[in-house]
Amino acid sequence: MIYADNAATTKLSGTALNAMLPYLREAYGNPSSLYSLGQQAAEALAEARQTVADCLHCRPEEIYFTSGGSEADNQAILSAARRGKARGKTHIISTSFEHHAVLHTLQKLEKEGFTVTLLDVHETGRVTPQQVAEAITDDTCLVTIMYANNEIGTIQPIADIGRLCRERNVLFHTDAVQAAGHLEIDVGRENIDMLSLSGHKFHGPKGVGALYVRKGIPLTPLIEGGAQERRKRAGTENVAGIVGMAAALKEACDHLPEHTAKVSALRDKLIAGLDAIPHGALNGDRNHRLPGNVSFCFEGIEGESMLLLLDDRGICASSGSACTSGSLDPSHVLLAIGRPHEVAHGSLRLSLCEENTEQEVDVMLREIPQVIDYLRNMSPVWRKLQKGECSYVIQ
Amino acid sequence: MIYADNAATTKLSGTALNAMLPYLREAYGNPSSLYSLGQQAAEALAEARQTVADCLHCRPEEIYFTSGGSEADNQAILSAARRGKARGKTHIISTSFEHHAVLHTLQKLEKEGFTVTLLDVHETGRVTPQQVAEAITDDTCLVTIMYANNEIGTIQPIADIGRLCRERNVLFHTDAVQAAGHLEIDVGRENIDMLSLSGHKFHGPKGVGALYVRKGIPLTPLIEGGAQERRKRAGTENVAGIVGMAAALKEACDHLPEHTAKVSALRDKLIAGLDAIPHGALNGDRNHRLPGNVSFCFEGIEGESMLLLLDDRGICASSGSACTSGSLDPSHVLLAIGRPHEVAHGSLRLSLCEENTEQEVDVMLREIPQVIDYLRNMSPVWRKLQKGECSYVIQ
Amino acid sequence: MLYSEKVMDHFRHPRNVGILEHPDGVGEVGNAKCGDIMKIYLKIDQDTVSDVKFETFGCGSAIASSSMATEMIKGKSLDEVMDLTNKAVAEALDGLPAHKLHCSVLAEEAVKAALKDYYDRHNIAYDPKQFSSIDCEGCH
Ligand SMILES: Cc1ncc(COP(=O)(O)O)c(C=O)c1O
Ligand SMILES: Cc1ncc(COP(=O)(O)O)c(C=O)c1O
Ligand code: FES
Ligand code: FES
Repeated sequence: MIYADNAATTKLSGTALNAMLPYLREAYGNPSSLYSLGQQAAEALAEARQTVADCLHCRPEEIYFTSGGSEADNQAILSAARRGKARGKTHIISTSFEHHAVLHTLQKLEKEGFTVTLLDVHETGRVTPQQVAEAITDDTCLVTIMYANNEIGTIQPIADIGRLCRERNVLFHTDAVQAAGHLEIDVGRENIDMLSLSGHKFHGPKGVGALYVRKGIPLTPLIEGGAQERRKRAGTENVAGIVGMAAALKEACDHLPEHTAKVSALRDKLIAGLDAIPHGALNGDRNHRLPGNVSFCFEGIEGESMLLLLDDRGICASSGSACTSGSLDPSHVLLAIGRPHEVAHGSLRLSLCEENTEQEVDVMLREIPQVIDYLRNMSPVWRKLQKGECSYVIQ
Repeated sequence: MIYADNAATTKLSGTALNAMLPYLREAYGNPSSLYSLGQQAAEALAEARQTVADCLHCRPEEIYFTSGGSEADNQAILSAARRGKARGKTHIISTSFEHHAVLHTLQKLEKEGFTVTLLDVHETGRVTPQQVAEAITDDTCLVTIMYANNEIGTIQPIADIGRLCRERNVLFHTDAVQAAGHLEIDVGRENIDMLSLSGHKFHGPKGVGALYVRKGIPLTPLIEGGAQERRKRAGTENVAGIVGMAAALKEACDHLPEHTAKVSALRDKLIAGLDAIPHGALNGDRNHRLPGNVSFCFEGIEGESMLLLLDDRGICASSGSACTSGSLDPSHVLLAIGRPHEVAHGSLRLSLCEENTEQEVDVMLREIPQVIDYLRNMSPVWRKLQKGECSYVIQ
Repeated sequence: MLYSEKVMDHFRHPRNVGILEHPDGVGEVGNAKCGDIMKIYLKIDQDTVSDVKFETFGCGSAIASSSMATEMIKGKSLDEVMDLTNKAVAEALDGLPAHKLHCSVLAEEAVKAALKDYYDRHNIAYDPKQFSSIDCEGCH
């Protein structure tokens, strides 16, 4: 099996699993309990918090553990909105290709009377700091822009946006779910006020995430109850999950340059190979791109059938993002970068990690064109294009 | 070590851990992914949902997985409140000794204009169906009453309350975090509309829970984003955690009568032994009580020092609930059953499970009186009581 | 751990626990309602604390704070006792968790209440302002 869907989720690393096991076995205390077994769990949490903080270059008391990236996004945005409303500011700036955890939260706020500006991300899949500068008004309480896009892998100019927001005194949140563990992040240097991450995107466990909130910025609980997470996130802590996430993040950050070099070489080979397929095109900027992300649109075919055939050939890939696979709509991300509906349906995302090999890339480069050919051969759309009855969108 | 704090959290069962391990190792797919690895995870989720549904006697599509009991409580209550508000009903009935996940959510709703009636739970730690009947008005949109209390273990007349709410056409939610896996629950027969549970209270993993919502009752997401959990709870699913929770719940329900018999015998022996300590008293009703719960107040001493000394002697116990141990206030539960502040401070909760032994009970019955004596000997409050300078609250 | 080794040592092996039969000064602060009461007994010879005992109803850090405070004032002149601060008690214990700092406040107040009682009983003049901090308002 070739697993090329690391943007959907990753294999738990051995290091992370080993870090978790004691907390799934004998060290099962509740971190809020006074006795040694409980305090042992509390110490594990404290260590994990320090580890995550070290990776982001912040202080441990600025880290809140959540049940994943979605919860972190929801809480960050709602919290900033509450703070904004209290100050009479109800305008939020974001982009049109954010994850649904962000977009749906913004839609909820719109119903409550907030105004949301979604910046255009261009064909490149990138916003510019100027766009942000121009969109900020006296009414703006939050800018939330993802660090890197989950479907097309484009990296945003976060440090520039951060500087600008700080100058204009506007809160800046970034959904770094795809970036954490894959890109060098320094929340201080990049002037990030809030940042979301999710364990399972960097070989940590599923169902655990973290929210960084800069000291001094008030955070509103999304889940009310006990006094956990300094009263900002109630619920008995997922100790094993948190410990596993921290171990995975440390491992990823410790090997960042090495993994980046390896993975981006594989990515570039894959991109070069797929570029040879006619009437296909890479989605998003070629350079400002996650080390592992390869995203293409191929004319005349539909994504799901491509994925199923690739699965038959032992290749795990995706079309758009995993969490919208229940839906029939084409990816809002691909529409946002200007792909027409018919082309957006023919998308393929391959997302690599350091465990992928050059040999696997070779296999993919052999299988994928075959599958595309096969599907095009039975596609009425493709036939029309070939006959010149309509014209190619992608040359 | 004697672990007697199973109401705070439990040891993950071997069955549950073994069920989880494949999903922490090779079966790491995202349940939303189309390829086999993803579908394998999706099937595991479906099976877990069926298992949990079987244990509660409902349908799988009535189960929503969450990150724990707190999240389930928050979502159930907020969701019912939204529905109520849409119909112009803004009155909620609950009790004064609910878990903070419920009470704090109700406080939040009060700030939004809801009216909350907290029913008295009497010295017995129980509400009566009559109280509920009398409290319901035309404006009532929700009754939320816990199945069993986490500190004093008293069981509420859930089926009667359920019948009554159904007759009066009012939604009924119950926080069954302490009951699931420990008491026979049948949501249909008991006319329960919504029910919260949490994996780690019945030898499942921490950081995962479930919300039962009767078919036809609309549920509002607390966490927005992807299409997971039929669009009612976004975020990549904690597959391993969910599978582990389901396995643990099944194991608990399969052995319910047997465990109940064993654990309640241990409980009764412990209660009988502690009853012999002068100026101490059992908290809550003697009969309508969780099989494992032993909760006492002892005059003249303070709970935390008792716990630390018991820890030195290898006994893990608690005073009130685990998640408020960061706070100095006496337990709101003990105040609710009428214990004065000074007595509420001297509380001890021992919560047993089927792994505890009679020998352990004997050790506890030897050690606890010694610790109480020792602390009373250095307590100025105890001296005064002994000298007759003030009078005992507990005879 | 919730508490430092020092706190646990004083909690497990409290120094000077008990009562003095004929004390020269007794101070009691806190109230059982709040979950903490400390009582300090002083024996004073020639303006020096020649003996001290305590009783405490309270948490681990309350017992440790009382124990440490009695050690810190034993054999000290009354001027030195007057200089005892809750901060010094907490530091001598290698720190206390933030929400337990008030236990060290209670220890300082109990000592000072005992000293004040000694002055009152013996009609020794003092500046009442020195003892103005003895109240429970600011505790929680
Ligand atoms: C009665 C009750 N409700 C809710 C909860 C919250 O569950 P969790 O900590 O898993 O979120 C608990 C335990 O912590 C509980 O005992
Ligand atoms: C950019 C981005 N944000 C948020 C999320 C949500 O994270 P989770 O599924 O862990 O809640 C994901 C992935 O699913 C993502 O890729
Ligand atoms: S003793 Fe409780 S407030 Fe001072
Ligand atoms: S005496 Fe109660 S917290 Fe210290």
